[in-house]
Amino acid sequence: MKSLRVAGTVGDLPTVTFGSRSLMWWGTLGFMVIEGWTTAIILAAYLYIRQNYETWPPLRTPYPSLLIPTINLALLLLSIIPAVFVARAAKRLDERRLKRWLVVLSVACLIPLVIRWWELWALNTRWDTTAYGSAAWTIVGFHTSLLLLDVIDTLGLTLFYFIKPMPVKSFSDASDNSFYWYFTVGGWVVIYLIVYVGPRIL
Amino acid sequence: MHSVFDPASPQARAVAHLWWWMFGVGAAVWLAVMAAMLLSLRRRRAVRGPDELMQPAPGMDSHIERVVKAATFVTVLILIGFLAFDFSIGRILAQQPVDPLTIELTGHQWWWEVQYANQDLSQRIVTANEMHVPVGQPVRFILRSRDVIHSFWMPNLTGKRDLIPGYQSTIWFQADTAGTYRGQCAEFCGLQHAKMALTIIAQPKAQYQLWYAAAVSAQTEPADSTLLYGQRIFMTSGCSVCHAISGTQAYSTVGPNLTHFKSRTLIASGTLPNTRENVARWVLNPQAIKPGTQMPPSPLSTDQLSALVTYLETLK
Amino acid sequence: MRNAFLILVAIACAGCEREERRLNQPSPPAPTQFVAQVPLQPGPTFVATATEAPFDDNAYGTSEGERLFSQMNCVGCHAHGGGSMGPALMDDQWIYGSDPSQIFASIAEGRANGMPAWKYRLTNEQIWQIVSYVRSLSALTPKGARPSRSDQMMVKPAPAQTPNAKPKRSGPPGGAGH
Amino acid sequence: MTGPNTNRTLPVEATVAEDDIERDARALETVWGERPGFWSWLTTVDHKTLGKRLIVTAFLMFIAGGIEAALMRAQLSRPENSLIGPDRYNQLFTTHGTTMMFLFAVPIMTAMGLYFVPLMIGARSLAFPRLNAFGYWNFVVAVVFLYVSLFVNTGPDVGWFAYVPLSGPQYSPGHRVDVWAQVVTFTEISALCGAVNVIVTAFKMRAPGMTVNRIPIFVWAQLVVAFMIVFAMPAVATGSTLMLATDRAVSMHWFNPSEGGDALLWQHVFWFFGHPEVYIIFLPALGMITPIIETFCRRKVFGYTPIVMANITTAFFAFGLWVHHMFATPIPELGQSLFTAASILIAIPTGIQIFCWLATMWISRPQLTVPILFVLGFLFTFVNGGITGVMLASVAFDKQAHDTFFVVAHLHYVLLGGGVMPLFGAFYFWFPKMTGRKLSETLGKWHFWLFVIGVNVTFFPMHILGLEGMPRRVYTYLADTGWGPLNLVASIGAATIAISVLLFVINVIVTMRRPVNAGANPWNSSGLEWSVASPPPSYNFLYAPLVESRHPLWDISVDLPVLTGFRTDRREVLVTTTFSAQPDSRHEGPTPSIWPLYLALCMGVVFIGSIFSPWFVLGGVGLSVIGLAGWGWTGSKPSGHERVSTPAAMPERA
Repeated sequence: MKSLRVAGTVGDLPTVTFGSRSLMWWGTLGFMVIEGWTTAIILAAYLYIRQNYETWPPLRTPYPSLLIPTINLALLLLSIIPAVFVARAAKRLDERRLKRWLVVLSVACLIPLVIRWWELWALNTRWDTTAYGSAAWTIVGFHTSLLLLDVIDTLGLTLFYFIKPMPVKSFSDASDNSFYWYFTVGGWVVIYLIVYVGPRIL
Repeated sequence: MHSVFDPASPQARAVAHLWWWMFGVGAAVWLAVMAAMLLSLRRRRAVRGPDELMQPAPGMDSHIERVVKAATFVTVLILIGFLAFDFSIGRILAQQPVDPLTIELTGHQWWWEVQYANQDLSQRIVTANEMHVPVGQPVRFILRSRDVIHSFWMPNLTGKRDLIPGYQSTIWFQADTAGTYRGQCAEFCGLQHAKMALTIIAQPKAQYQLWYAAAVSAQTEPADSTLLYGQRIFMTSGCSVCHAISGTQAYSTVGPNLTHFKSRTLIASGTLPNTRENVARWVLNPQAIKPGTQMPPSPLSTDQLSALVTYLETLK
Repeated sequence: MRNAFLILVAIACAGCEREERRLNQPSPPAPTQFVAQVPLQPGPTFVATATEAPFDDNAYGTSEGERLFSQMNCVGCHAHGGGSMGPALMDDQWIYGSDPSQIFASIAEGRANGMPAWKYRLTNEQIWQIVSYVRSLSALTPKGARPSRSDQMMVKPAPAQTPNAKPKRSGPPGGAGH
Repeated sequence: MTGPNTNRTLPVEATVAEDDIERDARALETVWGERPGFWSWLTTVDHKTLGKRLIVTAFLMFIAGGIEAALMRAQLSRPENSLIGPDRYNQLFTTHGTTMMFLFAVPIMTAMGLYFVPLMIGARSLAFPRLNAFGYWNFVVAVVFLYVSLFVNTGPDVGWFAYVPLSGPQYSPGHRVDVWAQVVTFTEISALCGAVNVIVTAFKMRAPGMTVNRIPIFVWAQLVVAFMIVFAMPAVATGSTLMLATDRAVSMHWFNPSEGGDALLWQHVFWFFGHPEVYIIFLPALGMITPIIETFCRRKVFGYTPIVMANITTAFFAFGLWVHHMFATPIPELGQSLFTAASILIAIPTGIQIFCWLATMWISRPQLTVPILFVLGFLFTFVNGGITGVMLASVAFDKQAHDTFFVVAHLHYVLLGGGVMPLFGAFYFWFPKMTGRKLSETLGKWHFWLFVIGVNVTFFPMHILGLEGMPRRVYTYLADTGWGPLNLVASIGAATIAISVLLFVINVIVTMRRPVNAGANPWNSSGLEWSVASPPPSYNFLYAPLVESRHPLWDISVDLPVLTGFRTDRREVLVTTTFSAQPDSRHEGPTPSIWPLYLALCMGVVFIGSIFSPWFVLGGVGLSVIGLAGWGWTGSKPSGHERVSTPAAMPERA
């Protein structure tokens, strides 16, 4: 082994960082890219299926109803507000305010998940009638699994903050969770436009 | 037998031409790379030899850089040339045939249904696994599939084209030299994908007209009692449930059409020569020859079987 | 630990059984004993036990049955199981009983009002395959072996997705109907 | 990049005292070390242990795939052979394809990355060690599930590409294709976890001073491949799980032509993944060749930048040519010729890399050790495969050669020649680093010559067979087709390959019995991985090495510059900025945990259960919620001495 020459020290480097300086942020970004790309592929398949039909949605298949989906979309967009406050509180390391906004965020993201059940049936078609129904159900179903995963993360984080002492780096995780929530909501806006509004236009 | 190397149609000849050019240039490139590799070992060192680092010599580096740039440029040139050559061949294949003979080919699990389309219904021919085509006249195939994806390919005549359920694709060629050409399904389609062959017999126009007239003519009615007994066995036991013989009560389209069965050279989708002993062996237990095929073994006694085969032999 | 291993072996054998492609094997024999439809019968009374259809838990056999069901034009009278001229095959009403031997008899011998006899047209193996497919239409066979959706139009829920049929006594007492 | 203490002036140089090194080494060993025993075997998160385990498991899959290939060659050695029936043969060739592509090639290439990327960039561990463990256990579930299914006669039998409608619900009764769909899903999860790990490690945890143009080419190849995995695997994961499995399980109509579905949709989705997949296998192999050539030519590789640019260009082109697998389908001619152009252009970047290697060997005096022999074998075999690949790019010729044994010959030349030969060379080159023992050269040479001869004797005749009309995936052929003799030659070649791989296994077993005497840098190579002991200690680097050039060990005369100051009472890794690799922060790595294994088993319950009934899916999700809670709980233990870097930085908490 060659002898070692000290060329500097890392002792005074911070151990908790936020945003793109932290590893967890990059991991979250990685999975957002994967899930975003999977959604893009299914949407591409949805539009590919569109070529096989003269009319879209196919004959005798009603348009997806817009009432419940629009309400759910609004709720999802509104839930970005608590997410922003969670991120801000996390960056200020203000645990009290973080806990409060985490509870608001948990509720704000649980409601759309529950409404999603009626939103699925708002497609007005079953998954096993036509390829149109299959495609619509697959896309909304896949996003529901993303939504479920993120709701579990948020609820878990909130629960942990109330029942156990949390390390400082969990603040960074909280801001990453909000970052992931923006993606989930953003992804739904695209799906909403193509699957619910699209049939009236395509 | 059948291969890309001896083409019998302008299409296959164009591709063979492209192949031999690619093979030549490819072999030359490969030999050049091998030569460069072996020559680069001319100053190799013993494994245990001194291993001091070789500092990059500026003179040598700039020289070798020019060589690498040149090599890359030559590679790009070869590839662009090859691309242009391929497009020219592609255009030959993409020309539309002028008044072609149209044959509808439908792929089933493990046999080919052939239909010579014709407005006049009496001139239509429905047969299986074997086709006669006139030499010198373009033949256009309309390809459909009833179950899974198959692929129509006659190496001597033209490239392959998939038969995909939900799609109707077409391919055409013009046989130049007469002969019997064999092809096989080229897309994996299940248990008996290996034995799903078809035969195309290219004949001069006169012979083709003779064959066509015979193929359209009515079957000869069975004359003596054994033939009648054979036909009755065909009609009453399981045969007529799947097979059809035009001019008789058997009209089911589940299995291959057996009209003029004896005029075919091979049976069981190109698996066995059409001899009496093979037909008997096949009818008795097709599962032994093509396990998994949809034709069940037949519970016939020996004399019933011989009567049936005798009757089948009259279907010239 | 031992019985966990036994359960695993049982699942494995079920897997084996369900996935087996019985190619080039002798045709399973026709049933000799038929479960009685009516309790009245001459001579000493006996109650035949339910017979076991050879392809009930074999996915390949049942799918061959589905192929034969459409190729032999059973669809012409029974539709895709919903019934039209012929009786419906998806419900739990069985005029001649739902035991495999009874269905085999219905197909081989034929029944009144137009059901043709297939005894000389189809081999025993093919009839047994159709028997298993017909029983899978009303979810009497194990779920794993029942066919999923077909590549035709979606006219009925796929047998594999219909819940298992509750055992219901069918026809007069003594009918198997399991 | 923001950061409180970038490029402060470095203190005056002082060498690290000998006893400081001893003390730190002992302390770090206790913190990072693995306790022996079965529990720690299950809960390990050390990237080296998991890397070696993944390499061994994937190599066992190579042997399993090889046995299947041997059985297939035995059946095809004579016309009308009755050794194996059609049903068994279909299962064999499908499992051979699936095993080699999904369970051997991609995993072993990512495993080499997961093992060596941290070592080569001077990091102590991967960015997400538990995610790496989760990826490995998913892979094990896939292996167990496929091979248990194969032995209960439920092996997939529709080809490794599973074209619909043959693999659809009507023409594939039973659960054979469901097994294939779920095995593919597991390997996708495993590959994606590996890819995210490699990307984040290579971006954020490089040694200080390792700027973007000092990253070793092996790491560049793994990074580019990780991005390809991220964009390719979702396509087949969508296709197999969200489309094919749902078509079969809940009667969706993605591929049902009668209800608006489309058989070609599957081919598009599958090959959009399929072609990048073969480059995911091929690019890491190219990344292994450069260090081997550098070490045994005793010279820095000629053209570092062209090689890196070639890797990136290949990755982009790889996504633009999947339709060349579908030239025989009724896709319009213009579309097909676009893909001909793309398929031809992708040969250029690989050509540039080969020219750079030849140039390096030309202007140096190479030592013909076994690793470089395998590189020569690579050049001999792969260039042949590459040229046939360019031929297959032409629509006209592909119509004659598609789905024939010509393509079988091409793919084996590029996969065995282009992938497995560099991999064997890499084994011989890095085996001393992984185990501390050098593989025997004589056995290595026998293995090399038998392998190269075996590959060429087996697969060259297949070019001729293919052009003589022999289609792929046939369990037998008629005698009068005239294909008998060449198939017999191919079968003899296959036996030669089997012997050569057997020799390699013997070589490994014999070598593992010898004492650990290889030393840190047996080949006098230049990478950072050669600066640590062999086998490397659990914490890899005692102190963060300071990198000042592309070849650290060759350019440093006396002693290695390092950055000290790490805490030795917890698992600390250095996080650096993405482009200039300036030290940015310290991150506490996770300790061994059982939750990755638990969650992988939950994934098993969800996906394998979904074949039998949807209730398994709900049960599995419920179980995995417990897993996520456990994962989060152990991950968030408060530790007293955290120093926060935010605009309103709070003082260090006691």
